[in-house]
Amino acid sequence: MKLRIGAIADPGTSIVNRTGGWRSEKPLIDHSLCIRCFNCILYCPDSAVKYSEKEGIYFDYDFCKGCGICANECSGRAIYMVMEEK
Amino acid sequence: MKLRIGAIADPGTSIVNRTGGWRSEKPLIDHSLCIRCFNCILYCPDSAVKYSEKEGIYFDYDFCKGCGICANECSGRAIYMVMEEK
Amino acid sequence: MEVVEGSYAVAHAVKCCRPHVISAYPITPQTHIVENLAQFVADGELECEFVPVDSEHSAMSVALGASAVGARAYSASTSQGLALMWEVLYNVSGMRLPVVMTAVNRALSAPLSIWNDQQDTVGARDSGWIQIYVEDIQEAHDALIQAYRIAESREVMLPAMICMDGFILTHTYEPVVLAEQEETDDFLPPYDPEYYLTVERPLSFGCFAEPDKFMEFRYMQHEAMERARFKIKEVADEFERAFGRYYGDLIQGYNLDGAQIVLVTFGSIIGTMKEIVKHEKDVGILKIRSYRPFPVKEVREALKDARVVAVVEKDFSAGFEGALFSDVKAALYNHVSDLKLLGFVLGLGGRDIPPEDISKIIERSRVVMDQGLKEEWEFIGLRGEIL
Amino acid sequence: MEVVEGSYAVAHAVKCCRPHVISAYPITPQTHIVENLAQFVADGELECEFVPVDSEHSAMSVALGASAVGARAYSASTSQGLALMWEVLYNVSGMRLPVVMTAVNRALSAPLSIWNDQQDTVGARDSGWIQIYVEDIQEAHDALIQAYRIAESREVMLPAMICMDGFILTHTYEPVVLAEQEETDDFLPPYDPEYYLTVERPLSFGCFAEPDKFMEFRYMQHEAMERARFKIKEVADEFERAFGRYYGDLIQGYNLDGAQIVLVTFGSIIGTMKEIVKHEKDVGILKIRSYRPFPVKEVREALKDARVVAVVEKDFSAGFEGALFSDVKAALYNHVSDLKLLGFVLGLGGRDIPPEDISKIIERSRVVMDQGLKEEWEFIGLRGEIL
Amino acid sequence: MKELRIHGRGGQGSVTAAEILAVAAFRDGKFSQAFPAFGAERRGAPVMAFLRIGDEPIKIRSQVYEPDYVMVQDATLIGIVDFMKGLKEDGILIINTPKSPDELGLDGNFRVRTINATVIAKEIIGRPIVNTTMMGAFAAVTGEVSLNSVIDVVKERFSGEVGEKNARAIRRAYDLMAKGESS
Amino acid sequence: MKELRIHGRGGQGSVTAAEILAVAAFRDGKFSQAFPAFGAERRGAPVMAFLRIGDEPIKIRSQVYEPDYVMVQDATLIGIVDFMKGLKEDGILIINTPKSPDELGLDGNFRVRTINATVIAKEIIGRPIVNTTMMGAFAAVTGEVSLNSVIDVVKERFSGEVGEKNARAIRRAYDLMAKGESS
Amino acid sequence: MGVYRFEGGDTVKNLFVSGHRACAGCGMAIAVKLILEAAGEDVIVVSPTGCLEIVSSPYPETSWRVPWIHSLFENAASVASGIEAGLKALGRKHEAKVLAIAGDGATADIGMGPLSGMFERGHDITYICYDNEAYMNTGVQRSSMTPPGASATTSPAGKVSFGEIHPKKDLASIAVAHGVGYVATASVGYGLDLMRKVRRAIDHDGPSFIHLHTSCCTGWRHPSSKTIEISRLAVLTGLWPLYEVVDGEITDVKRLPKRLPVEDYLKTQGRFSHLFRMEGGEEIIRRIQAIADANAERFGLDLEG
Amino acid sequence: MGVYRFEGGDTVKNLFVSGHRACAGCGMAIAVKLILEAAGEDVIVVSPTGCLEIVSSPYPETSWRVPWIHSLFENAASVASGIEAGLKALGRKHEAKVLAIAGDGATADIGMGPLSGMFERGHDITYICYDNEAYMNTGVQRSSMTPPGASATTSPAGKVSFGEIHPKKDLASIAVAHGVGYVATASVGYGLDLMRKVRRAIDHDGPSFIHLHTSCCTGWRHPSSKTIEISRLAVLTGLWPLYEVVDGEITDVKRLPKRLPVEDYLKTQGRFSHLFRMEGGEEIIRRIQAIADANAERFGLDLEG
Ligand SMILES: Cc1ncc(C[n+]2csc(CCOP(=O)(O)OP(=O)(O)O)c2C)c(N)n1
Ligand SMILES: Cc1ncc(C[n+]2csc(CCOP(=O)(O)OP(=O)(O)O)c2C)c(N)n1
Ligand code: SF4
Ligand code: SF4
Ligand code: SF4
Ligand code: SF4
Ligand code: SF4
Ligand code: SF4
Ligand SMILES: [Mg+2]
Ligand SMILES: [Mg+2]
Repeated sequence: MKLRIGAIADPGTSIVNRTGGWRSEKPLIDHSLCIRCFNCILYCPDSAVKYSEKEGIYFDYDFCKGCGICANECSGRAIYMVMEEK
Repeated sequence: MKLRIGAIADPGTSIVNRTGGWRSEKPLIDHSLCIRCFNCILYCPDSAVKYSEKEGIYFDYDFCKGCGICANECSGRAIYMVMEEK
Repeated sequence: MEVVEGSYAVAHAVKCCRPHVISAYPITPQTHIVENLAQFVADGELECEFVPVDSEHSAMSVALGASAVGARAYSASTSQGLALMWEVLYNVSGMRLPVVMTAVNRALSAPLSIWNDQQDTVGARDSGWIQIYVEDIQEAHDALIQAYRIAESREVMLPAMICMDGFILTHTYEPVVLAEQEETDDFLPPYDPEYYLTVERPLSFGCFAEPDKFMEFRYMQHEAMERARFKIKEVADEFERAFGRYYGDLIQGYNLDGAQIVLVTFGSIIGTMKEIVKHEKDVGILKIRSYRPFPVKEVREALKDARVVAVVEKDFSAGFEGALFSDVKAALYNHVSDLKLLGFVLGLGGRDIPPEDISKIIERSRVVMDQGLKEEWEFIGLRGEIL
Repeated sequence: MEVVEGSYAVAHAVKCCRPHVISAYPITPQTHIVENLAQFVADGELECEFVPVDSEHSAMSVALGASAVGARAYSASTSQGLALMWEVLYNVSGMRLPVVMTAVNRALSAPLSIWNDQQDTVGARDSGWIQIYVEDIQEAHDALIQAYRIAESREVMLPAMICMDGFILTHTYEPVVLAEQEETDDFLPPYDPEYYLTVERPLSFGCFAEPDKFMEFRYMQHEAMERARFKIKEVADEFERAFGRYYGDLIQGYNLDGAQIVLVTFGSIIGTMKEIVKHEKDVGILKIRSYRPFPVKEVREALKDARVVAVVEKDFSAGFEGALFSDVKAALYNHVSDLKLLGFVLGLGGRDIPPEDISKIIERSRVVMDQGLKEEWEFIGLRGEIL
Repeated sequence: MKELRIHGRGGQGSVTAAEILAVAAFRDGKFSQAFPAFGAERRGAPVMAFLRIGDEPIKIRSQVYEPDYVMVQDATLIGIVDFMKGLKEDGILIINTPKSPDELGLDGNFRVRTINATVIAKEIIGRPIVNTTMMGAFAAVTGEVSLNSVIDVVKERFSGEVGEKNARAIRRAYDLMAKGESS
Repeated sequence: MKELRIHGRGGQGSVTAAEILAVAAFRDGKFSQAFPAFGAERRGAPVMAFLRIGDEPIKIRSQVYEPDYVMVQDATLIGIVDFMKGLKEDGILIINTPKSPDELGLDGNFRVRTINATVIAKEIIGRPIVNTTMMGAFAAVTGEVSLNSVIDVVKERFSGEVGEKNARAIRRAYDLMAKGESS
Repeated sequence: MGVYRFEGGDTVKNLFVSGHRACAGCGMAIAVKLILEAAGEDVIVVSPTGCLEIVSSPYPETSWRVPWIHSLFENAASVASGIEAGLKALGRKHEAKVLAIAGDGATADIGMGPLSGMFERGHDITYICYDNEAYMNTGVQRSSMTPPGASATTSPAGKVSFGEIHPKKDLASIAVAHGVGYVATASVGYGLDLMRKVRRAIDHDGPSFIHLHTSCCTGWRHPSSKTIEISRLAVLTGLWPLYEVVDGEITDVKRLPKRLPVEDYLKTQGRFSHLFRMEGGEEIIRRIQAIADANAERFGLDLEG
Repeated sequence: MGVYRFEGGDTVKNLFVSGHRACAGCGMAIAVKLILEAAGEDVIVVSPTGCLEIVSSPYPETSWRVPWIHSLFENAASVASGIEAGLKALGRKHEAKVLAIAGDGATADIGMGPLSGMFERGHDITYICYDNEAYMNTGVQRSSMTPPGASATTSPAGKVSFGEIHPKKDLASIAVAHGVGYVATASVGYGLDLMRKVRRAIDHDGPSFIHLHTSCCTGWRHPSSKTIEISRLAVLTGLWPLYEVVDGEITDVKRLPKRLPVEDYLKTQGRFSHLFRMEGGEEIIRRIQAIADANAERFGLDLEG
């Protein structure tokens, strides 16, 4: 890396910073309980909750810091937190 | 004069500055018209209008700058301005 | 040539540079510059965004924002205003934004003084801004146009301040050649930055630097300053070709050939000095035109044949000595050691500098030449009776 | 002795000085000092007005107002905060108000860095404040108490900043002797100003000075700085008598006897240097304790027998060189010319300074001693690979 | 090089006077420099302005200490301001006053010329703004600037009728003083 | 002089750990110095703290590059942080993990000791705050501080029951490690 | 409301990308994500020094996918003014709306002067203050937004102190007093409402201002999972009324069917825990309740009552 | 009202002495004289840089007979805060009330941040802004208090400009929004009213604020004799409503039997003369009339109608 004058950075580059490593708890989902309210997506501070028609709600563990908000805000109580194993 | 640290000055010392010299017009009073409303005293910017029981309203020409406010605000139209002669 | 006020000449030069955004806060004796610019705008002679801000801190911040979005930005200030925008000064240079400002020179409070000295900009010598000190109104006008060329060049990308003695130059009327719009356009291309804020390329400006990188960013600034040395020279030469006027590059010598005594200084005092020096055949003047970057090699070269050097300035670093005095000595140390250096501080807070003061300095220098050094520096023009 | 954090030690010293008004604005890495003080107040351990201001500009202005009314005032800041209060710094010194502050050293933005270097306070060297740079936490604690004695003495009446490397000293825990309240009371009398704002004697503070007087006010500041030289020494001696600790007066030498190479510097780097220098018999250290007033004579005297002097600092004036480097050369010019001066800039923006960097500097100095000077100054610890 | 000091009051256009004279002198082929005594004076307070005229570019930047000419725009300054200070031997003092030089009784090795500029200004311009009138007097008394240049510059500065009136006042003053009259 | 580097996460009390060990060592009659890796890290992000202990006053101010000891407070850092960096030959690595040193499979000329501090802390203190527990382990493994000093300092810091609980956790860890067990 | 619906996948613009360094559970991070989601790509964002800047821009990493600039702590409003003026002068005004996103300290304390100036000059800028009620970046020092009774590191609870004593500065009213045409309060706990308000502010011509309440789990001392829940409690207790002020008129107040007692909010957070522990704490709590009651009165929060 | 009666002689305290260097006819000088007359001797006054400071304190002369301090242009509120804190800490709080007297530029522009902070911290300070609607000391540059349509040197009338375009900042409302307990507007044209308000402000505990309209004959360009008359016209046209706000409630509005058209005010002053000269000027005058009408509406100025 060569520095660029003025400390000017290219967009969206923090994506290299895998904050998933910060996690000590980990969200899991019971798809059967999900009512697709999307609160989890709305309120995840790390944009780590994803959705696809096929898979439904899932987590991007590369970035999920394990805050537990998705679980707390889940309308269907579909998300729950477990201890991170390493 | 020796300077004092911090440019600290003794109170009220601007009294040495005879701003009467600035004047190009000069207030005069016709005592007979004065109704003692004291507007002149109230509104003189230079505190140059004085009053005593004996003399009634008079001017301190050491400081009067000749603005004409006293004349303009005089309820009795007792004050009038004349050209300064020098 | 026309007889105009210094401030008008500067405003005119600014207008010819077609700034997009002007943002300045009034302060004596910078006001006339800004008022003239406001009138140009009100009369439709200058199309630009004139942003009437709430403070100098905001003035420089507005210039910063404008420059970051790719606009050519201008500001002007002095003294208290410069001090109030201090933090932004460092920020602009660190962000490598080529803002140009006229820094009118005035004393710093307390006690309050609206009059000229150079404590304000000299105190900003570490701020990462290029500093050009001008000698007369024509140079204030011309240096402004040069400044944009220097600052905006891709090798440099540093802000620049043109330092101009307050009142003495801003409020004086004298004959000046005012630039034509076309010749300015020919000389000064539009600002064309490599990086600027745009949705087309959504860069992030002003990121922070952890300890593993900060020093290198500073080093890049240092390198840019080094390149600015060449750029200043180059632009001075090109300006001469285009406009036929020249004030030196980083320095300018006057009567240096064979001079045994050299007066080193900057700013408008040079005018009065020249009047004196022309009658003295062994006395020369070394004008420091670019104070930052400091003309280290040029100073060494110019002074190497002198015997006594008198550094004359309108500032001093309390608890030490005049800043220019220090810098000149610092530049010479290790290199030129067989001359005597003397410092003189004068003209603080608007103390007028009559020709006799210059004569006195020359006299003192002669004494030192003959009898060696006693006091290394002194105040000139002090009124002992009120002390 | 107790193991405490540097910030705590400073806060403790402040408490012992019984300030009437504390006004500071949080900024890393000064925060812990202020937080500790706030806790003292919240716990009833310190009775004073703790004014939680809206900015550093206001912090110093509140201190100014408090000092003018006759109160002992304390503040603390760093970097951006110091830059934001710039105008007030000059104002406080010009008004001759003996405010004392801890100036934590941190780099200046841009790019933003919360980490240590000394660009901030070095950049304030012209501001008319006494500047004492400390080497370790004990000295940060002790110098604070000394500072009030110096600043408030009627011969001086100048504000003082104790400059202390951010994080390196503020956030480190090490054994410190914390002052007792009584011994501090014995050492430091209550503030007893000759002039202060009171209806008993309705003086006007901060009048403005026309050109026939301004220069003399500045000269008086200069004289006060000259007197401060003696006061700093005197207070250092008295402090030693009272507390048994001593850090030098304006300077302090280490291993100077017979040293051929002398490292000149200030601040916490001296700790690491000492570890290295103790293994090198011809290398000494000259610590600049008082940077303003600058110990001109002391530096000349201390360096006169050296052969190579390496000035080591965490700042530089963009477009020139390190400020301390300039100042040391300036002090020596005209006086001591048979030694070689070398400059080294390092530790900017928190770049750690491992012992090897010091060794490298000594090495370079040896080369110069043997082979003469090539580059006059350089950056140490640059990461070339990212440039 | 010749130096002029103008005494007036804040708001009376002393700086403008110096400026216009500088422009006019430059038109005449001379070099010139004009500047105020930099101050913080308010309207009504005594102020000064300076002018230098010479055949070569003017480099000096100090104030004027020993003027060749002194011009006093406002007679009420007499006794308040030391307007004779430093005036050269053989220098000329031009004062706006109804009095004659003799009546003023000023002592010194300089010449004194008086002109009742206030009356002229009131009469011709309609307002007691004397700075232009005094320029006419200066031109006549000193010969340092030509009448035509002064009038040209003033007309450029004040367009239309205002300019015309000022020009007339200037000419009147010029004529009076050229004739040697102290009006 | 001995040097320790502590790896943890923001909010886990790594700096406090270094500090308390410094205080404890000083109580034992040694000189000490503790400091964080100065940073802007948020809660949860990897952080470091440093400790120096010696028989003479400690002057050096640089970071620790070649620690004698490394302590890892949070096993989730494994694989994320290069915690073995610079560790001296014969140095000791103390890791909070349920695994045994062998299971970790770390390569190098240093010793590895593991302790399941999280379990101890949860059990005794009631919360998974492991910094005090790890101090006990450090005391036992390195002998650089005495158990009593550590416990004394912790009790002064956390008064009442909290202090007691922490003291118990420290002792438990000390005992386990002193016995050479990797719990 | 309901204009926005998060569905992940392609419909999420994701302009504030993952990898930022905010604490786990940071309310500000959620808010910023939602702000950009509502604002879209055609904005230029200015942020002052503060948690947001520090967590999002350690060179060479940035979490921003819109053009973004940080200059100093106190001058976001002025830098934004300069950008807006620059865009105008360059004929690029259509390109982007200028958006400032700044902390409470940067806005209500050190940046108050520049903000007032920006309002006064009438720049076309949307300024959003995310109010986490202290200087979080530097370690939870009090700001003029720290609520009474909260313990912060420079207004700590202690033997003779219940923590902060000054009331929160009423930023929205100050903006209204400046004649700002669109002013709103918002809460990260009401994400869709926030997004709607952001959109309205951006669509407004001239200065607009949103005062946005965002919990900071680190500074407020609550579990990271509770950020949204606690932010909502501020609204539900009446301590953080949600409303808009359009051209000086209060509109669209969020009414509460049943206002909760302030204890429900206070007891969730460590920064208030001393109120439940110290003698005299109840009195402080009563005063806090009075603030909520006054809000209810002023804004007509209570649906019935 | 009528509490004060000037009778010269011994009854006049004369705390702002003659010999100050204000222009002949300066409204500010009148105001300051009256302020001190009402305040009495037990005050410590803080003034920022501006006409007041410059005309009253060329060393070694000062026109102040009360303790007075000037520091900088922007920090009067902070310096006053320091003084107040110092008095408290020294146990000298009873000695004097702290009084700041500051220009419009010093207050509403460059000093806005410190003022807001002073309000927020609740210092016991009376802050009086004398508003002459421009930066007079430096030569009549616009401030955020310069009214629309006025020509100032940095917002001059010109071929394509009618002068200032931004509305005046509503300082009193901003103070009220800060929760300041006593807020009033005043005019130098109503001297006794001014003095009464000063007294009330000083007697008020905690921050109080007076926004005081004072003509500047030099900057407004009118004969020096007209200062009071023209200041009154501002009130009588509804452009400068006089009122008090106590604890947030507007009280004591000065009502107008017959509101005058704004032209009556505008035409007296050179700064507005272009409006009567330039094409399109009537439109600007209409807009100024609308401001007066809005004031009348908002404050109920019209006695009948
Ligand atoms: C002039 C200046 N003073 C102080 C600081 C230190 N500082 C940086 S961010 C910050 C607090 C930010 O608080 P806020 O604006 O509320 O944002 P938050 O961190 O809470 O998100 C402080 C005090 C600074 N960077 N610059
Ligand atoms: C930081 C700073 N910026 C600018 C100035 C210049 N300045 C001094 S007074 C003044 C205007 C004062 O205006 P106001 O506060 O309205 O008072 P007035 O002069 O109108 O009475 C200005 C711009 C200064 N002294 N300091
Ligand atoms: S635990 Fe937190 S970070 Fe992880 S997915 Fe849920 S909300 Fe996002
Ligand atoms: S919050 Fe729960 S119910 Fe709603 S979409 Fe997410 S997982 Fe499903
Ligand atoms: S003319 Fe003006 S200064 Fe003179 S007395 Fe009347 S009001 Fe006062
Ligand atoms: S204003 Fe006129 S009537 Fe009133 S007291 Fe004065 S002179 Fe008499
Ligand atoms: S300290 Fe608070 S605001 Fe800052 S990143 Fe952490 S949770 Fe967010
Ligand atoms: S310029 Fe205006 S405010 Fe200043 S002294 Fe003159 S009249 Fe008064
Ligand atoms: Mg905050
Ligand atoms: Mg004003």
